[in-house]
Parts: sequence; structure tokens; C-alpha cells
Amino acid sequence: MVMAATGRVTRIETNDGADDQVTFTGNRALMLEEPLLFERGSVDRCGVDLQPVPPVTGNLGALLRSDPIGLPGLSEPETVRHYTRLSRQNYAIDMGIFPLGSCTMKHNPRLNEKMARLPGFADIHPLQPQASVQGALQLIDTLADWLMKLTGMPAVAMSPKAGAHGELCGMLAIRAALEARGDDRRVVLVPESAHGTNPATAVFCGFTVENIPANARGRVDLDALLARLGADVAAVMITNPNTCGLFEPDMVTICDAVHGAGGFVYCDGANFNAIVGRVRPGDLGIDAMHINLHKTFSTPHGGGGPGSGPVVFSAALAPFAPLPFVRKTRTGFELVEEMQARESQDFDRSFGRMVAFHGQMGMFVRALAYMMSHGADGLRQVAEDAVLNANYILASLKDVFTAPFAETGPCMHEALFSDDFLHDTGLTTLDLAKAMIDEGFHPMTMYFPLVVHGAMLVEPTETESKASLDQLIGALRSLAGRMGDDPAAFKGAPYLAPRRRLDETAAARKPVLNWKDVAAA
Amino acid sequence: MVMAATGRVTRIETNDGADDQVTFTGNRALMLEEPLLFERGSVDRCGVDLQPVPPVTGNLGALLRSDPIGLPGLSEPETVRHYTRLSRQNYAIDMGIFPLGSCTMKHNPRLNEKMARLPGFADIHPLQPQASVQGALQLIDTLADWLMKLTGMPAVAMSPKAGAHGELCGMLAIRAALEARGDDRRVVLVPESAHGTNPATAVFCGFTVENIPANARGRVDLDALLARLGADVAAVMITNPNTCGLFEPDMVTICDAVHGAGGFVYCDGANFNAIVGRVRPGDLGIDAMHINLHKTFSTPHGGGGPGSGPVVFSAALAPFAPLPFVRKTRTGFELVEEMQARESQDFDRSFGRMVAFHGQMGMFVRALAYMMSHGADGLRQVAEDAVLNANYILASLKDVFTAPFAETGPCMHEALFSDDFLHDTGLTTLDLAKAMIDEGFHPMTMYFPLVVHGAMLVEPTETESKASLDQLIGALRSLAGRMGDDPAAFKGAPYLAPRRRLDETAAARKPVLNWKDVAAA
Amino acid sequence: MRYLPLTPADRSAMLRVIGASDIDALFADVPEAARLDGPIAGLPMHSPEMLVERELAAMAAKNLTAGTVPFFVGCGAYKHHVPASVDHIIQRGEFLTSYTPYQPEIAQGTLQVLFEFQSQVARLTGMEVANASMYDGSTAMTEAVFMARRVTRRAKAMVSAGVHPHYVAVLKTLTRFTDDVVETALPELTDGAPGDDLVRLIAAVDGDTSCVVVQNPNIFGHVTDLTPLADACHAAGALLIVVVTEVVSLGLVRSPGEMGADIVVGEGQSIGNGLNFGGPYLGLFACREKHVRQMPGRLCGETVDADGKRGFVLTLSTREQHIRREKATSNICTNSGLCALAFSVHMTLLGEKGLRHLAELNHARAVQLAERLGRIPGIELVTKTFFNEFTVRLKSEARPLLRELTKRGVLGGVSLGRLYPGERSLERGLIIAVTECATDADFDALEDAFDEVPGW
Amino acid sequence: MRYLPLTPADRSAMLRVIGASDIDALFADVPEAARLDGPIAGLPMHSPEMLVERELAAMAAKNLTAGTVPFFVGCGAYKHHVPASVDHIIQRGEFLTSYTPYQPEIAQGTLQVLFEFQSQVARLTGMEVANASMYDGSTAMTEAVFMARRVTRRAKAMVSAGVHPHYVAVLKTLTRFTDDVVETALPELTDGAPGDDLVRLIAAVDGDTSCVVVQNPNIFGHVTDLTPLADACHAAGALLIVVVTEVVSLGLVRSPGEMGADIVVGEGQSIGNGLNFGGPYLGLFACREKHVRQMPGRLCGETVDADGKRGFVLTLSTREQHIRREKATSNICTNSGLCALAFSVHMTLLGEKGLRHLAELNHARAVQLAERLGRIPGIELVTKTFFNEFTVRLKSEARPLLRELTKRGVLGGVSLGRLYPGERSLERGLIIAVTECATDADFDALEDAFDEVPGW
Ligand SMILES: Cc1ncc(COP(=O)(O)O)c(C=O)c1O
Ligand SMILES: Cc1ncc(COP(=O)(O)O)c(C=O)c1O
Repeated sequence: MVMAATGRVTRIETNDGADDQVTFTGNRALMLEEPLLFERGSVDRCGVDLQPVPPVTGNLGALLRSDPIGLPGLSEPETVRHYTRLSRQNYAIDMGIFPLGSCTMKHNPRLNEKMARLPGFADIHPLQPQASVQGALQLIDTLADWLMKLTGMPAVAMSPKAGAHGELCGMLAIRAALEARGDDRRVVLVPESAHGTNPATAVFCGFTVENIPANARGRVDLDALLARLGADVAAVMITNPNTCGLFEPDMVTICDAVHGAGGFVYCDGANFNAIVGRVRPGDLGIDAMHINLHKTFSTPHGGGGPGSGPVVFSAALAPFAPLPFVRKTRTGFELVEEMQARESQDFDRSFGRMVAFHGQMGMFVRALAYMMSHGADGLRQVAEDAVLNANYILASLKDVFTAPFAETGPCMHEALFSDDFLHDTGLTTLDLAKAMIDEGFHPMTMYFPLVVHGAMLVEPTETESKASLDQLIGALRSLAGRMGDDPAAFKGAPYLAPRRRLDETAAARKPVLNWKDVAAA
Repeated sequence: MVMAATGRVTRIETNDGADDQVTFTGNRALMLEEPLLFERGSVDRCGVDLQPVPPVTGNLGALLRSDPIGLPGLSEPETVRHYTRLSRQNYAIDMGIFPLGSCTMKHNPRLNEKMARLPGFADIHPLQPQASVQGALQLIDTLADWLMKLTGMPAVAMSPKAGAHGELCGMLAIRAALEARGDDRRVVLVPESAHGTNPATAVFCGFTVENIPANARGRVDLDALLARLGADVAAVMITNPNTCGLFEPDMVTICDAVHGAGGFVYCDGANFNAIVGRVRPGDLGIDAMHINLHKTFSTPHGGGGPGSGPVVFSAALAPFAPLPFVRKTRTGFELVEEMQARESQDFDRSFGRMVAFHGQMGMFVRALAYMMSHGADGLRQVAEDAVLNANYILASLKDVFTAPFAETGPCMHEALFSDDFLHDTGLTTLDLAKAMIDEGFHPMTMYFPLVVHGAMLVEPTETESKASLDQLIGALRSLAGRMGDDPAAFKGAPYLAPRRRLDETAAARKPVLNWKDVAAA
Repeated sequence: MRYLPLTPADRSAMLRVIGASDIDALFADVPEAARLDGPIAGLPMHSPEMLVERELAAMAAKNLTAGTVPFFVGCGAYKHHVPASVDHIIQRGEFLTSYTPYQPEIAQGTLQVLFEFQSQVARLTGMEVANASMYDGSTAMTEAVFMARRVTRRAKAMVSAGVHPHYVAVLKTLTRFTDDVVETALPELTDGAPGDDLVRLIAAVDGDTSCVVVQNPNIFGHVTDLTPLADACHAAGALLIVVVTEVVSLGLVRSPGEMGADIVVGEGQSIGNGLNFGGPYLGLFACREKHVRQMPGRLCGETVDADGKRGFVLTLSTREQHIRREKATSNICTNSGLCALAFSVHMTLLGEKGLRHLAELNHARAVQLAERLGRIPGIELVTKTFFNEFTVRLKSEARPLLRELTKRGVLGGVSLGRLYPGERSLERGLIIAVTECATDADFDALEDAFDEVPGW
Repeated sequence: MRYLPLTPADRSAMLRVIGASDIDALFADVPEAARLDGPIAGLPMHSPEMLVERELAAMAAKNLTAGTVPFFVGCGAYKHHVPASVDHIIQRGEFLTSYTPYQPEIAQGTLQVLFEFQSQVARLTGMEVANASMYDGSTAMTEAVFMARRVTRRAKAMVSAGVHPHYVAVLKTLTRFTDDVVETALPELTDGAPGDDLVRLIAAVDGDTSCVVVQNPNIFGHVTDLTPLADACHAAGALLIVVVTEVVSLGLVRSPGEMGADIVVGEGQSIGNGLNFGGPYLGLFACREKHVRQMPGRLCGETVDADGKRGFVLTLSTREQHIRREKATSNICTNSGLCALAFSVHMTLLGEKGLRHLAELNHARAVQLAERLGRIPGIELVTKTFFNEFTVRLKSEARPLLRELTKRGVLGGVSLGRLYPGERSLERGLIIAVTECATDADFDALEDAFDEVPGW
């Protein structure tokens, strides 16, 4: 691949794998090959100019680094080009529908990016004296107020860094509350449809996990749940709307029963976007719920993060919420850190600090800009359009794909399909996904949730137009048709992407995780 | 094409034109088809929210527009996607080398974009009281100072909007100077290698144009020029370095001769990037020269503009320079507009205003940021690296392409080739250009300058790395080789771009310049 | 230096390939006397990004920005809110760092945008074709006059007194050395001004007239029905050129095309583009299809590729300098491409619905302010029929008053004294623009400032 | 609403296809009692972009920004100049608006960036493998302790007194309900502090110890040779975890890997990322290859596609929650991908040459300020061997003094009183950070402010 930079003759991958056409560069017009930074750059190239180092004698002596570090540099033009070329090998929401179920890939307004870059937010230090950051504390307090009102919960912890971190926050609070009453129950019940972070989190703070099956309607099996409740059950972690894209109709019953049995209800709020403005989770009786600002409130996913996972709490858990937090005072806003907490009555039971500073300020600004733009009315419309779009997909595809729970009524924000319709083709959900890539779409979520076979979870979100949905539907119906005719073609897909199907097994068998100069080695 | 939005079945264009693969959408993975705004949008869609209109009665009565305007709108998500998809059908300097001779496609630093967006520059009105824009006037004055020092000329006009507008500025000043001395010479001599704007400009301000041939060395034919000088010759418009990428060695002789004959020398400074910091045009004796800030000083071309074309003047022409201009005063900076000019002795001979306001402020900020970043030392290096890169290209290709003037010595910032090497292939420069597109390059400038047959003018600029040049050289050598073997393949190029070769003749025969709803019509 | 990829090692390797001893050898053609042996004196050396940023930010900080004060300045450049997504899109490297689309197969993005832009401008102005942009409104107007001459083969252009004085100045400069005749007049600071002006023009347009140039809304903000003038022009075989300096007005006011214009030129800055202290701006140019071959500037047209797929190319280039040289319809080359993109994106976000709403909002706010100011003693409303800008006559000279308002942090408008230097009859005139950006608090601040300034 | 593409017409057409009477029908599963019949009370309705922008800008304006004042605040977050091109690149829609690269064929951009990032971090820390990022330095450190437990099957973590107190607090929170044992100590505000601390650790590390956690430079800015500690750890079969909160230091200071670290975690904010009032930040996590299968978080690995072309994929996912659920090495899912991109771009611009230069510049400036402050009566330099941050002992409590400095527009550092609330022995400690952004004028301003504040 080093060669690609200087030009090894490589074949064009035509869509049928034939090699009747050649480019010298390996490029395909605007689809450009880009070597690794380590192949392009060198340790003596540099893309910055810095002030000269003043001539003073340092004090590091023998601690000075002498070994070559091996960090290649590039001039600014080469750097911009390297990353621009790489970026063009990505699919993104800015390019088309990104129907990853459970991930809520919705439009990311550019206003939010602009606001997050205001120096007043982006260029302030977490440890500046509080008098110098009153506007920042006000912003956090304002966002907290929105979150509490939207969820109907009395308290919120802002510091969790993402959804899974929020789960940790919620489960730690439950652990602290149990401890406070000298109760050491350890079992956490998790529906089998739950996201992997739920069981992982429970274990992370010392709980033991037991699965609760789903019923034939794709909801939590109420009887099984009630049967399992008892003195050893600390909490139930339940996702609502659940990961099948369905609302849990027995939520209130479940909460009452769990409380009755002395446990707590943690709600995974990753799907809050389906009900925001239409239902306040607090009205269902839950004790804690994280909110993925990077899903429901549209802060960008950035290819994997960062996110932000504030957690709302019931009155029962509020006293155990983490530090620090923002409090309104007569004179302004106060960031309550350790010391003050110790002094104050109501927060002396906090389970403590779960991150170095105060959370994802950059995401707070974006989320608040999004909320203010939509307003209470717009956010309600968000949920309605998200649900409408998902049901439109479900209704338009359920005759060609298998829709296991379609008979139980409408879905919420995502439509779930299983792979039964593929049985006699010899093809898998994955083959369909790869064929969608050639059609110019990002595939839906595959093989999750685990409750149906070969799951395909489609979440269009409210920011897709009808035309966009119609194109996806048309393409999927066409693919469904063609899968019967020419299965072989699907096994080879994708043909037109920057890369053909990649060998993930080989990658895991002998992991190469760090560039080694093959030439040198 | 409307269909593409909703999904008409279209063939994938494989690189060999075969149709063994189909996508429903017409998309090719990340290369996405995008319908026209008029096909996507509708008059009832909107991507902005505005304050409600206060209930007052207007005063426009019968002047109110009643007809449907026919402007389609899109929501913000659809808008961002429409333009993102379109942008991906472009080639750009951020993606790779853009060796368009004479156009100077160099890296556009992002610092410059950031600076131009500072509200202090971007959000001020040209007619604000001068006391409220002292910083803006200071910036213009600072940039003017840089330009005068870099060119060694005593005056500069900042308002011209682009190079051609600068030519107009310079030629109007010459006209005014002639008029001032009651001299009505009308002939302007223009070398045949000149850019089209030169003759067009001369005629635009009432001159008549005569061509001067180039000599065998690609320079102005000195004898022919001297022979033509006389009482009717108002000026000579000469480009230096010229459009063959060669320095005019007789420049001083020419200037002396023209002055001796009572004429003026206008220098087209579009190629100033080749000599900035190494030669001051003022030292060669010229009277006026425009500087394309969007070439030499890296303000982005933006797909066709905007540019900026300040003009430097000799002492002889300075009094005739246009209004307005910035002047330093004891107390600060003053924008000299009509009235003050009338009052002031030294500027009462200005030929007047050539644009509504004060020129391309946004470009001024970018250009100054670029100059300050490079400094006097860096700008000199710019010229040296630009010339080095061009000569490297020339040396590396002159054996496979025809390099008409290579024997005359090194070139400046661009390497010129002619198409003689193609004679027995039946192919043209254009075919080579289209084949380069498949290789992932933007072609060089074709068929300009007109002094050689099938011209190919390659300007790499100083912001290309050696690796980048080596890849281009390797690809061009490979193509040169293949043109003999398989000419037919070249006639069909490009194969891999968003579109195959486009029919420009058909476009001109029956022009469609405005979308008409075919369905409706 | 951070923008230069070549390392010293690269340079010597390349010199070897070239066969040159050193870099100076490549500059051998430069006459001895003109060679500089080192960096030019009197200029600073290269500087780190951080320091450049600080130095420029310090200059920027000295300016009073429209977004931070009560702001009522207009006259050909307007403060409107531009959505953040517009700036995001024009910063896409594929748009920002591409060139004029001479290789259409890899420039379909820019080309389709231009085709869409031309189509939007044609609809907005009520014309059949529009070009891919000019430098700005003033140069577009001059080009229109030259085009009218080519079409009519007549040399006399009659210019309304209501045309922006800077635009008239540019036309005069560009015709100073040609045999074109430009007849114009000074506006009068009296009510119903455009009426008289139009009467004069209608009476005067004759068989020698190539075109009549009129601005709507005019420099005082007056909006007029141009139909009678159009009829007079056409009766005399002259073209009517309509100038629009505030394009937002076209969301509310009858289009020049509907009123009979033959060529419409305008300043497009209001949509998608910032104030930028005067540039870069966006010249709009539209006309009747029958005159298309006399148009200046670039045109993008539809065609098909070798596989029959729709695509776009630059077309009718035989009008242009790079093909036609001295016979070209204009010398323009680089235009305002990126500003046209910004315009097109913003217009797409607005759509017809949003544009009408924005225009109504501007008009209503202007009416509100005009009413408030009308009640202030010493201020007389001159413009009775306007869009978002109107002129008032003050009891004393406007220019010094504006300076006083500025001292109080209020940018109150444009004085006729600045636009028509030395014209005593106009010096008490003040032009006030009101857009969606002006708040009630801004209105109060303006009124208060008028109060505070003693005895103007 | 501008972000919602569906028109009323679309909605009814779609409801027809679905066969639902109205939108409420789709929410039928929601219990009656929990249904809201209208917008939630107490919250504003939707708002135009311009007004949202103004409201947020007003909040932002209330904060004192690092770039506009003499600024010396550090302790785990540092003010460095980030080149403009970094922000341009992370705003490319293809990076900004993509998801975790689960479909590698159309995510090679993100994947190659991650592979390059991992390779950069491994070199920087002197380790063999690095992951694709964690939330921040503090959570990365906790994950490291848990990883050490999995590797060593031992429960006791010994934490140096020099580790950032917030990091220690996070570790304590996360181990509060597990049977992990965390031994730590308070730092002392005396010279050569880390020495004693290391002696204590070396003496105490034993067969029950899973890991020793040490920060370098430590919270006071002290830089230490960790080799003896590494030897002691390895002799006892424990892992050495080194925490780096200022990664720029690695351009000048010997790498943790070279000193014998088994796991290196760090806060990567300094490179490519702004202060952002504490987040989003970038957790760095690197270790020896032999422990890779116990690592938390995502890993990107090299592979080939069906045509044999090199490509990249997420790999070893069997460690992760979405595959392994309760048996996962961590519960992390969303990480700090975009911050990692910013880090990688900035590091690419710097390269080894630029990083070393930047580090030398930071060190030299810090040395200069330390010398100046050392001469001020009432200020005693505690840290003698440091990178770009040092601690001083004041003649009185530091926290109130800092508030006074702030009133004078100087952000003078971080008081130990804030980091160790209630610890009388530390309350006179002040930690001062100096980066390339601090000018001589800033130094003067700090000195003057010390002068001006009466009798601290
Ligand atoms: C249902 C569900 N729960 C939890 C999470 C974890 O959230 P995060 O990735 O922000 O940690 C996700 C994210 O994909 C999710 O979809
Ligand atoms: C040699 C030369 N002269 C003049 C011009 C015209 O400059 P502009 O396009 O800025 O009007 C150009 C631009 O291409 C040029 O290359």
C-alpha cells in the first residue's frame, strides 16, 4: 500500500470483480485510495509553525526522552488532503438515511455545532473559579430543568459521559440506596431483549444478572418477571420503548410490583426519542433513566462518540445522585463539589464522583440548542414523526420481510424484521445488508435484538422525508425480489464500495492493531 | 430523473459500459445520484423558522406580488443532504493535485477561513461611519502595504473584484493618463499567448487590440514588438511570467522601449506566484499590474469565484487610480471617497469608482492571513518551490510528452506541453485529460495558451509534495504508454466518474438554462 | 513553513533530477539587476498560526459589528440572519476548493448548483434565463447597459434618479472612454419622488435610447409600478433594465419581469451572504431568452453523457473571453461562484413559503419603525410606499447626527450626505433599513439616541 | 419546524398506508393515565434559529474565556493552540455524522483513522497496543485497575499520592460496591514529595497487589523516574499503571513504556481538543500486547477484503458488551471517537518534530515563569522537576487569593484547597500551568495581580 502513494499498478475492482480496466493509481475517479499516515508522512515533516524556544536550561535532566518516538508528520496541505480523502470513504447521515435501529441517527443541526464553538463555552476550564463561569453553570442548570420536565422526574445527574456511563450512574445510585437501608440484595433482572450495556453495567457494579424472557408479543414476559421478584432482587433494568421498537404496556404494573417487592426500576432511555413530549417516564413509576443526548437530542455520533448520558432520578434515588452538580442560589449558580456536599444535609448521601470534571459540556450546548429550537411543541412532533416514519416502513415492508410482531399492532420508533423470509435462499441478513451498501444505503441494525432470528431493526427517525423512505422501501423490495433470482450475486456484495466484503475472522485471528513498517521489519 | 428520488431502476455504469449489474437507486455505493432541487423540493416545504409577522397593515397595495414564484423549499436535513451529495460529485484541491495551468490551485489554509469569519470583519457594513470600522480600514491599509512592498510599486488600488476587473482598472488608468495629456492613442499590443481577458478588457475600455506573435522560444517576439511601437500605441499588455510558464527576459528592454514611444506597460500579474519574493515587478519598469489574490495569495476559488484583483501602479499612473481608497491619517485611517477626493489635490484626477463599495474584504482578510503566515521569507520560498515543482514535472515528462520550449532552459511555475506526441494515435489532448479523470486527477489546463498545438499547461504549485508529483508523473507516463496500445479505451474515458463524457455540443445547440417541469409541460 | 510540503532533502533530490545546480539556476532568465538576494525588507518573517490569529483578531475587535448593536444601515447591503447550515455547506472542501467547472465529469456538484441557482434567480426576477453570477450589483448593471447596446445597437442609456449613486458612478466610469451616452439626474428629497422621475423618463425615452435603467425599490426605498415605463420603453424600441439591490423584496413585491423588464440585475448579498464590509457580494443577471446570446458571464446548461444520463456543462462559451477574446460580450472570468452557492442554499432553506414570510416580516417591521419615527418632531417620513427601507428628512444635516448616534452605539442608517457628497439639497436625508434582525429594544435604542443627541 | 421534513399532506398519506386513523392510534400501547394531550407545560415553544443563537450567546458571554485573559489553569485540562484545520476536518459531515463503524466497507475513513490513532498512541506512550479511546483519563484509569485485576487475579490496587484527586475519587466510587481494595494516601506539600511516595509504594507492593497506579507528571507537576517502581511491581507480580494527564509532556519526557509501565492511561485533551469546561475529553488506553484480550473498549485491526485489498475493521469484539454482555471487559459502548480524530489530526500536523518543539516550548516557558515567581516574597516553589506545570506554597490560603486574581481578570491556577477540600495541610498550595499560549505580557499581568492583592 505504500506503493499506492507513489503509484503501484493496481486493478480497478469492477462491480463484477472482472479486471478489464486498469488504473495506475488504484483510484477510481473520485473514489481515491489513501495510504496510511505512516506511509505518507515522516518524522521530519511538520504542519505547524511555533514560536522559537526561549534559551533557558530545563530541569528534566535524565528524564528527557531520547528514543525516537516514530510519529510521522505532514504539512498542512497534505494533512487536510489525507483526512478529506479518508472521510470520503465513509457513509454518514449527511449523505443519506442511516436506519440503524437503536442508534437514532437523526439530522445533526449545524446551529448546534456553531453554538458549541462559542468561546464562552468551548474555551473555559473546568477548574476556573465559579464566578468566572456563571454562564456555563446556567446552561447546565437550564438543560437539567428541560430534562426533568420532559421526563417528569425530580432530579437529574449531568456528569455521565454516555448511555452506558449513565446506566452505571443509575445502578450505583440503586446500590447506594440499598446500602443506605442495609439491604444487600444483588440480583438484577434484565429482559433478554436488552442492550448489551445493561447486563455489562449491572455486573460492573457488583450485581448478578438474570435474564427475563420476552413474550410472543415482543414485550417483557410479565408473569415470568413477577414470578421472579423477591427479597434478593435489587432492580429490574428495562428498556421502554424496548429494543423491538415496542412500548411496554405493563410498565406501570411492573414498576408497582418491583417497588412492592422492595426493588428499583432502572429504565434504559435510549429510545426516549419515541415518546418525548407524549409520555413522561416519571408518570410510569420508574426510579432512574439515562438519556442519550446523542440519540434523542441529536448531538452528533462522530463515528463512535462522544456522547452524553444524563440520568434522571426519582425522589427515592435523588439523595444518592453523584457529584458534582449545579445548584441555583440567590446570587447565581453554584457547582456543588465534595466539600459543600459534605456540609449539606440533602446531598451527604451522594455515591460520589464518577468522572474527573462535570460532564460533556460540548454536548450540553448542542442538546439545549436542539431543545430550544424544537420547543415543547416541536419535541412532541419529533416523537410523532419518528413513530409515523417507522410504522410507514413496517407497513410497506411487512409483506416482503418477516415482521414478527406486526400483528400485535403499531410499533414505536423502529420496525423489527426477522430473517425467516430468507430461509430458502441460502442467504443471510448480512448478505442483504451488504447489497444495500451497493444501493447507496447504510444497512439497518443487524442481529439485534437477540429475541428474533436474524434480526433487522430499522429506525428511520423523524428527520427522514417521505421521499427518502420511499426510496429505501423501493430498494428493499427490489432486493427482496432479486434475492430469490440470483443469490450468488448477494454473497459477493458489496461490489461498488471503497472495499469489498472484509475478512473479520482473519482480523481477529491474528490481530494487527498497530502499524509496523513491513519494509523495515 | 425525478424518478431517481423515488427510485427508477437504472443501470450501473461499469467501467466498460457493460450492464451486468443493476442498482435500483442508480447509486453506486458512496457515489450517490441526486435529483434537482426542483424535483426534490416543493413550495410548501421550508427549512427555516421565523418570528411571526406583527399584525400591521402594509403600504404596498397593488404592488404586492400575487403570482406563484415557483421556488421549491426543503427542510434543513434535506438541504444539508442535497448539497453534501452534490459536493461529493466534485473534484477539489482538498482531494488531490489540481494542476490547472494559469489557475494556481494551491492549498487554501483553514486559518484564513476562520479569520474571514471573525464578526469584526464579516459582520460590518460598507457604509457604517468610518469611526466604527477603523480595524477594517487598518487591515486594508496593511494589505496594501504588503502588496506595494512585494511588487516594488508606489501605489495600489484595492477595489477590483477579480483579475479581469483589475485589468480594467489598470487600462482605465492608462486611458485617463493619456487623456490627461490630451493624447488619444488607441492601439493596445497583446501577445498572442495572452489570456483571453487581456484583449477583452482592452476593447471593453475603448482600445483596439493588435496581436504580437511569440518567438520560437515561447517569449514575446521582441523585434515584432519594437517594430510596431509608435505614436498610436497606447499600451502593451504583457504577462510575466508568461502563459507558457516562461519569464520574459526582455521585460526591461520592452518597458524602456514602450515608455520611449510614449506608451504604458500593463503587466498581467496572474503568475506573480512564480516570482513573489524573488523579483519585484516594479524593478522591471512596468506601470500597472493586477494581482489575483485568489491565485498567488491562496484565497479559495470556490468553484469559480469570488476572487480579488488589486492593482499596483507606477508613479506615472498613481494619480489616476480609482476611488475609494484608504489613507492613513494622524488619528487613524480614512476611507477616501468622492468628496474628499475632489478637495484633495493629488487625487482629483482619479478615474472614479469601479465598484459599489470597497472591494473584496473577505478576500483581503484571507490574503493577509496567508502573507503574515508565510512572511517575507516564506513567500520567497513559495516562489522557489512552485518553480522547483514545475521544473520537476517538466524534467520528468519531457521524454514522453512534447515539451516545445524545454530546450530554452528551465520554466517558471508551470510546464507547457504540446500534443505532437499524439500525432499517430488519433487521440487528442482531451482524450488524455478524460483518462486522467479515471486515474483520480483533475486534468491540467487544455488548449491554452494558443501558441502551441493542443497545449497542456501543468501548474503543480508549491503546496504539492514530491510524493504527489511522483504519483502524477507515474500515472501520466503510464497513460502515455497505454495511449499507443489501446486508443479506443481513451476515446471512451472517463468510465469511473459520476458522469461519462458529456455532450457539450448538444448543450450549446439547444440551450436548457432554466429548469422546466417536464412532467408539467 | 507549515504550508510547504517539500523538505530540504526533497528539494535537492528534485534539483538533481532537473539537472540544476541550485534553485537560483531556475531563475536564470531574471535580469541580474532585478534579482533579490534575500527576503524583501520592511516586511515581517513567517509567523505561527496562533500569533497571526491574535494580530488579526485585534484588528477585528476595533470594529463595531452589526450583530451587536441596534443596526439600521442598508443602501445596497443588508443585515439578514444566515442559517448556520449555509456556512457549513460552503465550507465543504469540494465546493470551497474547486475551480470553474471546466471538466464537467468531475464537477457535477458545482454545475448542478449553478443550474439550480440560475433557475431560482429566473423565477425570483420573473425572467426566462439568468447567468451564473457577476461580481456584484453595480458591475452587473453596467454589463446590462452594454448588453442593451449590443441588442439595440443604440448608444443612449437613460438612468433613473432613483438608482444607487454608486451604481451610477460605476456606469459613468466604465462609459467614460466609450461613445456610450449616459443621461441621469439627481433625486429630490420630496414626497412621491419616483413619480416625477418616471414621468421624466417616459417622456424622454426615444428612438436613440438603448435602455432605461430604474431601481425598484429605489435608493430612497420607494417601490413603484414600472409597467407604464416598460410600455414606453418597448414603444420606443428600448430595453427596460430593472435594478434590485434588496432581493428579499421580491418575496413581497411584484417581479420586474411581471412589470415588463427586459433585463433584471441585482445585488444578491441579502440571501445567504454576510455584510463583509462590501465584498465579496453577488451580482444577479437575468433577461429574456431571446437575448441570451448577448448575455455576459457564465451559463450552465443541461445535457446528457455518453450513457444518456442527464448532466450539466458550461455552455454558450462562445460569448466569453477565453474563447472569443476581444469579441467577447464581457471580460469577466472569475465571478462570485461561492456566493451564488450560499444564495442558493439559503433560498432552498427558505423556499417560497419562507421567502414570503421573511419578506412580510421585514416589511411589517419597517412599517412599525417608520410609524414610530414619524411621530418624532424633526423627523419627516419621505418614503410612503416601501419594502424594508425608507427615507426621512431631518430638521438638520444627517451625517453629523449619524456620527453622534454611532458614539452612542447605534448605527442609525445612511446619510444622503455620504451618498451624494456636496449636494446641499439632500444633506438632511437619512435612509433607514429594517430587517428581521432588528428587535423592539433596537427600536427603543434608536429613539432614545435621537432624544439624547442635543439639537440636531 | 425546520428540522422536520414531513408535511401535513405527507403525514395523512402515510397514515392511510399504515391504516391508522390518526397519530394517537400509533401510541395506543401507552396507558391512558400516562398520555399527555399537549405540549409539556413550563417549557418554551419552538424558536427561530436567530433567537436561539442570541439566547445561548448571552449565556456564553457571561464566562471568562481562557483565550482572552492571562491563563494558568491546568490540573488535567490544558489550554493549547489547536490549528484551524483540525476543526475543519472534524466538521466534515462524513466524520461528524457517521456512527460506530459496524459496516466496514463504507466506514474505512473512520476505521483507518482509528488504526492510525491507535498507532500514534502506542508510540507516544511507548506501548505495543492502544485502543480506540475511552471517555476520559479518569474513567480510563478505573478501567485499567479493573483490567489489572483480570490479568493478575488480585484485588488490591495501590494508588500513588500524586494521582489527580478526581481520578482517585472516580476509582473509589467505582470500587465502592466491589471487593476491590484501593490503598491511597494524601500528597504532602513538601519538596521532593514524589520521592517519599514512591518509596512507600515500592516498600508496600506485595503478592496481593494487582497494580500500582502512579501519575507522571504528578498532580503537583513533579516528573519522576518510574523505573525502580516498575521493577518492584514486576518483582511482586503486579502491574504498573501510569497515568498521564498532559500528553504533550511525552514529547520531552521519557515514555512510561520505556520506564516499564504495563498499562498507560491518559487524558488526550491537550492535543486537538479544546477545554470545553471539562468535556468531551479523550481517554487514552495503551498496554502490552500480551494483555490485549483483557483490554476494555474498541479496537481497530487490519485485514483484507474479498479482492485482497488492505482494509480495516473493528476486531476482538468478543471482549465487548454487545457480544459478551455480562462477561464483557467493560460496559463502554459510545466512546470519544471524534475527539480521537481531532487528536490524530493535530498529532499528524505536529509530527515528531513539532511535538518535541511544542513540548520544549512549554517546558521553557514554565521554567521562565517559575523563576520569576520564585523571586516573589511569599511564594515558594515546591516542584523542582516539572514539565509545564508546577506547584508553589503561598504564605496564606490559595483559594481566596485566586478569587481575588480572577476579579482582576487573571486566571492564576488551581488551588489545592479546591482539589482537596478541607485539607488544611494543603490549602496554601497553588498549581500553575504554563503553555505556549501564555505571553510575557501574561506573566507580567500575573505578577502585577499578585502585587495588587493586599496581604495574602
Ligand atoms: C438500547 C441502548 N441502551 C444503551 C446504549 C448505550 O449507550 P451509549 O452508547 O451512549 O453508551 C445504547 C447505544 O447504542 C442503546 O441502543
Ligand atoms: C493569465 C491570466 N490573466 C487573467 C486572468 C483573469 O483573472 P480572473 O479570473 O481573476 O478575472 C486569469 C485567470 O484565470 C489568468 O490566468
